[in-house]
Amino acid sequence: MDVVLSENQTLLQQATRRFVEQEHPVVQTRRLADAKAAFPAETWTQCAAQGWVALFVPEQHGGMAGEAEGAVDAAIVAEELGRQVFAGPFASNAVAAFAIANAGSDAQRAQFLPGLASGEMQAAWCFAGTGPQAGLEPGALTVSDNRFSGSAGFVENGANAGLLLVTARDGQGLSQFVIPADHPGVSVEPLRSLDLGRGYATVRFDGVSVDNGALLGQSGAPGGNFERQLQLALVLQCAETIGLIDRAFEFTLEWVRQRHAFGRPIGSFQALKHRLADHTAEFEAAKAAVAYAAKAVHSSASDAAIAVSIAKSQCGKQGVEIIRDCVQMHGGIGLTWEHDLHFYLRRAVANQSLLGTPAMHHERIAALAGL
Amino acid sequence: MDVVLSENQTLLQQATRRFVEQEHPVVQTRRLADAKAAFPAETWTQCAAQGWVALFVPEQHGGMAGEAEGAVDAAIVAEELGRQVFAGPFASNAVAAFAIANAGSDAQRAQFLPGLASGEMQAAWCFAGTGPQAGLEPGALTVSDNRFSGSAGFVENGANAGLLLVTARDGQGLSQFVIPADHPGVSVEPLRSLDLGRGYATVRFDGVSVDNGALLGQSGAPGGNFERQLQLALVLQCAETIGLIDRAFEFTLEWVRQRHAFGRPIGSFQALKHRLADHTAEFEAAKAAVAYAAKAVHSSASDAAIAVSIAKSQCGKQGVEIIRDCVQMHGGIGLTWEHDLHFYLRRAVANQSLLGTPAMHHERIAALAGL
Amino acid sequence: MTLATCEDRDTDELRAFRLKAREWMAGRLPPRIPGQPYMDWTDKELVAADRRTQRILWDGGLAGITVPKEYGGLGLTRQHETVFGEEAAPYRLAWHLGNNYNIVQPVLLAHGTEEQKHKYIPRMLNGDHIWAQMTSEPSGGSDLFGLITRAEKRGDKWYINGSKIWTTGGEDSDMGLCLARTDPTLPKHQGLTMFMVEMHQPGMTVRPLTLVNGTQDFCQEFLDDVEASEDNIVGEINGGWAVATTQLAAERSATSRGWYIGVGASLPRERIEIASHPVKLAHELGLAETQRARQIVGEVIALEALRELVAQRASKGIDAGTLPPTTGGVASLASSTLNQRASELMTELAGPCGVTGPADGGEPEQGMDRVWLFRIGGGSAEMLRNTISERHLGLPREPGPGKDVPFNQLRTNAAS
Amino acid sequence: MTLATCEDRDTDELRAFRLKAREWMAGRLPPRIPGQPYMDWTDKELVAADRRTQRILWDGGLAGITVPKEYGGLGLTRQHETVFGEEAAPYRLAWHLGNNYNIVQPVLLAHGTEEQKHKYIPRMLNGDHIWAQMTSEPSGGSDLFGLITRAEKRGDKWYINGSKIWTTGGEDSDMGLCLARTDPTLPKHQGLTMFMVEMHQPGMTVRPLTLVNGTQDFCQEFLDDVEASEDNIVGEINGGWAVATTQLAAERSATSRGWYIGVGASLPRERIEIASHPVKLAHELGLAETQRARQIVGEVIALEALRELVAQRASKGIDAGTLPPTTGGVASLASSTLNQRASELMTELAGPCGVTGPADGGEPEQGMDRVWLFRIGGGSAEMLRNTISERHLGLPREPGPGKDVPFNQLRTNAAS
Repeated sequence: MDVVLSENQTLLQQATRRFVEQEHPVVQTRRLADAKAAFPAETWTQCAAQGWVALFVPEQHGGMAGEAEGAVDAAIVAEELGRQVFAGPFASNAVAAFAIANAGSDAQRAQFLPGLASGEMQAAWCFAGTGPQAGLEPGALTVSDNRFSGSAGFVENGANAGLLLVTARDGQGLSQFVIPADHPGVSVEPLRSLDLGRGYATVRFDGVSVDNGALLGQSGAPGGNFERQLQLALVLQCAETIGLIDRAFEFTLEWVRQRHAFGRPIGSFQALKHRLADHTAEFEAAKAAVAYAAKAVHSSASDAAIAVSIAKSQCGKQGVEIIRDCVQMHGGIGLTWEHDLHFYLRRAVANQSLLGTPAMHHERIAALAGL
Repeated sequence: MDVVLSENQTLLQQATRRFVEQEHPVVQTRRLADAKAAFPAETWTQCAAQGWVALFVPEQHGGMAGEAEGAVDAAIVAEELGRQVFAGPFASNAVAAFAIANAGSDAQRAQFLPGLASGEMQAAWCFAGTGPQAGLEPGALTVSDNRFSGSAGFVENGANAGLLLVTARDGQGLSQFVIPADHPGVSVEPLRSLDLGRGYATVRFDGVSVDNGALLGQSGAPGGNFERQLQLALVLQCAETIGLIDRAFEFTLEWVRQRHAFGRPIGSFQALKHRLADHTAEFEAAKAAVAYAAKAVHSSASDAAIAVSIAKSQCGKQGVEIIRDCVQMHGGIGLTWEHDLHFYLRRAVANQSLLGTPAMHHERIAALAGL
Repeated sequence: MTLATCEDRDTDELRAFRLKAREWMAGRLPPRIPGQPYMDWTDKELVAADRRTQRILWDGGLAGITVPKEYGGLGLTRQHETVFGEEAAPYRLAWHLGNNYNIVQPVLLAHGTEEQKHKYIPRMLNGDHIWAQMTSEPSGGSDLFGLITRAEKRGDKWYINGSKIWTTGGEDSDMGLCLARTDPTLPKHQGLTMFMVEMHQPGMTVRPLTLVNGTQDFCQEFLDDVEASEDNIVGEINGGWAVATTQLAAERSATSRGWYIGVGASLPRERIEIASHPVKLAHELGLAETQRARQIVGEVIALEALRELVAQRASKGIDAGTLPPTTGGVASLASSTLNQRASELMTELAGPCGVTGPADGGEPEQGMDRVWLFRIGGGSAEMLRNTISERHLGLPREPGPGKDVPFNQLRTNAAS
Repeated sequence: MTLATCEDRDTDELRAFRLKAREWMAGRLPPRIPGQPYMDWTDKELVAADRRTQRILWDGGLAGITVPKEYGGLGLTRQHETVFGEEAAPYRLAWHLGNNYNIVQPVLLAHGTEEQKHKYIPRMLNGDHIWAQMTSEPSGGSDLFGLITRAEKRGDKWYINGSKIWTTGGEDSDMGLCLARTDPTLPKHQGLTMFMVEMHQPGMTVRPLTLVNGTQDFCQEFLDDVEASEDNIVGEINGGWAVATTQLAAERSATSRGWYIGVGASLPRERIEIASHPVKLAHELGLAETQRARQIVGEVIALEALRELVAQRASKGIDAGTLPPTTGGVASLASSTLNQRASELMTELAGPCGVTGPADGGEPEQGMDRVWLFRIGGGSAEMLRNTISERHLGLPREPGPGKDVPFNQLRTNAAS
């Protein structure tokens, strides 16, 4: 995260690290993967009790948004979760809470926010299509006369969420709805993912009819709400990747210092040292970009849109590149199922490809730059 | 070149190396660059006397095509020229001779081939447009009723050639013409090039009217002749890049063996050694691709088109990458005007970008693969 | 290259051998199935089938072509072997027994006693024994001769303690070559002895390693007072380094000439093979008309072709003597690098479709390629770069601890 | 950050100094011209103008803000220097004299005799002297302390022989710091002595180096019995290593806090600056609608922004003490790598238009970037990677020749 944190943020960072290391270390993700099991609902409730989703929920609805620095604090949490390849549904619930807190009616806020903050309610964010170029642009779903159809792809937490935050295109623009996942016409098809332990799904909407109470904000809005949600989702994804790199790099440094070959620690071999120096430089750039993006998103700065895409470009590319080389530096042991590294690399590859590949973000940056 | 050469080819290679090192070493290119002068016509005549263009010219027209293995032998020559960043117009004249020998009428062959073979006549190959995506596709010029118009960009030897081999699009397909450069309506605008010492130009055709005698082969042909010329041009460009890398790598190896730092030859530092090993691997792949492509082009093999694009992909990318790192390994001295390395790098960058960038060739490969 | 032209070159003797081989194998040997892996130790039935195949060859007088007759072989020439490979092209041979003919036979022929050769070689040729090479150690990484597995003599037996890892087919092997340290007060490369050990015996625990993609081709062994008699020593006591050098040379040679007998007979290809998987993927994903997708497809095709071209060049040049044998390693490194770039591009092409898939499918392919990628596994890419820079390019070695330092004064992973 | 807010924080004393500086500079100092290089030694008029600027500051009592009064400075605080930088933002300062205030003053203040400080510092402050650092040698490359330029005492004079290279502004400098070997029988880091030498004297030949892009900012010096008196020695005889260490630390510090006084006052930016050059190029080339061109433009914008962001992060973190000072080098390396990638992409974007141009134009820009590229020149990228891995990451040093080996027993480029 940023190089200057407030006292509260430092406390948040330390508390989260301690909690995740003790209660939800990477072995939890390994166990879920081995058992091919979903992240247990009651475990999420324990996590939510740490106040992670509550960062976006106003106090009258059981949250602490008043004291928090929203996206920045959430990014601090996401980074810590990345360090242990945490499998639980943080981003999906955080984005939903953020959306409802910002655009929801009083009734919606009262109905959903307390449950999201406490973790008893879980949400998923449905917006993208199902193809190879999906993940960044909304509008895979269409809506007219409060009835919508289509398939949303790559939905994190899609199979476990009770609540769906759905973005659909109508005649004028984008409309958003909050509907229960067991609504008639909704079907969920779980996906197998490279990112073991974390659940993704395709969610299909077959002429799903909703009443006006489900509408979040205005109908056919110009998409500003969606864009802000996307920015938050990207900040959390990138911060998580920072955590992945941070931890993988940490134990790689430890490994090359302790492991000996030819009578020397392998970390004294110049070829390894130079690669590690290069990774340090790229990683520093990634950290700079994510810290900047988190602040820009929190403050709704005019460059928030471009900032998140810059962060995604660097984290997407370097997350995979650095962790892949960490595996290489571990020698054969890094390729065994027993070693944790592949969980880090799997998550990094997934994060590279989901919510827009780096190349897609480059196109987005060009458009934002007026090309 | 290939790992197995005929006896004649070995002799050709040795003779060319000796001749170029003695008569046309890289310092000649440096002198032309310092003087901002064109490659002297009489110098080219001396070079042609080595039989380089004659490789494509039948014996009755003063050549030795009968004994030669065309594109393969020419690639052997081009590689040797690359080793000294030779500035003279080999490729342009070789392609013209190849074109006229293959598609010319008896009259055209008798009129042009002896002069091309002896070097007293010089040709340039005009086909591509002037934009950033030009260099691979023909048809920047259009022709109707034997009158053609348009601008051909990036024409090697354009400013010095007496003869122009022009490819133009007509209603049905591609037509080719051989016309004198001083034909009314032709104007030549020399270009400044990164590739010092070698001349490029834009050649403009302002409703240039030619008679039927200028037509090479059939009018509106399906482009087979053009494609074969392009293949030869690419083989020569790639072989030249092989020569550039070969020599730059050679004196880099010598440098890192002799140069000491911290009491050791810098070639004993592992970071340098590993980079040199990586370059060796990429270079070997480039050599394999060019050797294969030269044979495929010579024998008009069905995979010649894809073979030259594969060669260009690898030579384009690695020529720049390897020689750039050779500069880096030389330390400050490699950045001085006095050192020869920048002539190698300049040529490598130019070769990467001309006759289709690697990316353009990747698109071509996809099309050839039926996508 | 066709069979007809091969036959044209045969002498009468070779021709007779060719016909004998052709006749015996027809109908007896399993056909070669396109796409079937050459080696897959998780497929126990395939391993068993390979033992049977070897037995069929033995019964037909086709096993151990260049092995001297006194040890059960045929005592014939390399040319006979080539002829056999050509005739065997339609069949699956006993490829799980590769260590037998590629490694252990050359090692025993060079360093074994008469007794050892008579005892072990026939059982390799008739399919009774599958041999393993126990080369790496968990503590050792790339530093093969830094091994710490030790053997001590108590009474007239040797007892081996330690651990070996990355043993291909360890669980299914009957015998293994095992280098152990017999005198730690000698410098690193000295004080080593080569043992032949029975893989199924008390004290030997063999555990398959599961890799990140779920495969189990490699094993780790834990040796707890594993027994070996004096007869099980190959070469001299404390002279194991010389034996291991032969072993490594055999491995390099087999790798560069082709590990799997008969597989190479159809090479080299005469035309560039256009990789179909990127084209197929672009079509499946509906990206055939997208500029960037087309660039990616083209580049992947180029990269795959380059891997083939560089391998062909190296083997042709090494055969012709115009390239040094170290070019084999250069081609391996090139192949690895080109493959890595291709895998990056395929992941980009597939986008999110590369990291997810139907719940009932396997691991998402493109993304998994990025996780799994290790044609040259682990630290060996670094070793390969060292070798290329020092032996192929002739660059100076790094200064290191002197060759004469006693092993027990060096820092190792066990000691630290 | 605006001037108003800066002023709000001023004490009365600082405020008085601010007003004095503002008043004196207005109308007297040349304006800062956007796009004008900070340093360009081929522009002799600019060098002369910088000397005049320094004289104006001296005359106005604004030279040497933190330099003690007894040596001609003002004896004020770092805060005064910051205030001065803020007020100087609209002007071009004496940036060609950067060695004077960034390097030589700190070195002399730490190691010089009273006499040396009184003699040289005022002439640095009034613009009389431009100082050069003669640090590298043709034989030395990255190994600064492996220098072989030697100084011998004959009578009461020292005579220096050898060659120095990569001296910024060598031709236009009046004085230079020159480290020479005075005892080759001592180990490498010992036996060195730091001299102050007059640049215009018999025996000193200064030759500008032309670089591949035609610039001539650097010089090479040939020293043939160049004279120096005992008074010209800074620090102890054979104690030059300590002086050079101060010199290198001053250089690092100046590089990380900003070499050019007043330039940094407008930083940090509050918004991401979108690089306009790729957008402009895509428009000029008619590629605005091409998918790949758009990807390239977007990636170049990202890379340029990342360079700025990583530099800001490093400087903010170092200032706040949450990042170690070595992070400055990490940011430099990042900047170099990101720049290289951007340059590759721009060449791809421009295609053939990047390597040719109108005959009357300069060198084709995009292609030239690929040739010229060296933000961290020559071998220093390798040195930077060593430094980062050892000092920033704490990885072990490579084994090397012992520190105590006499220099004349080490292999150097002169000796081999």
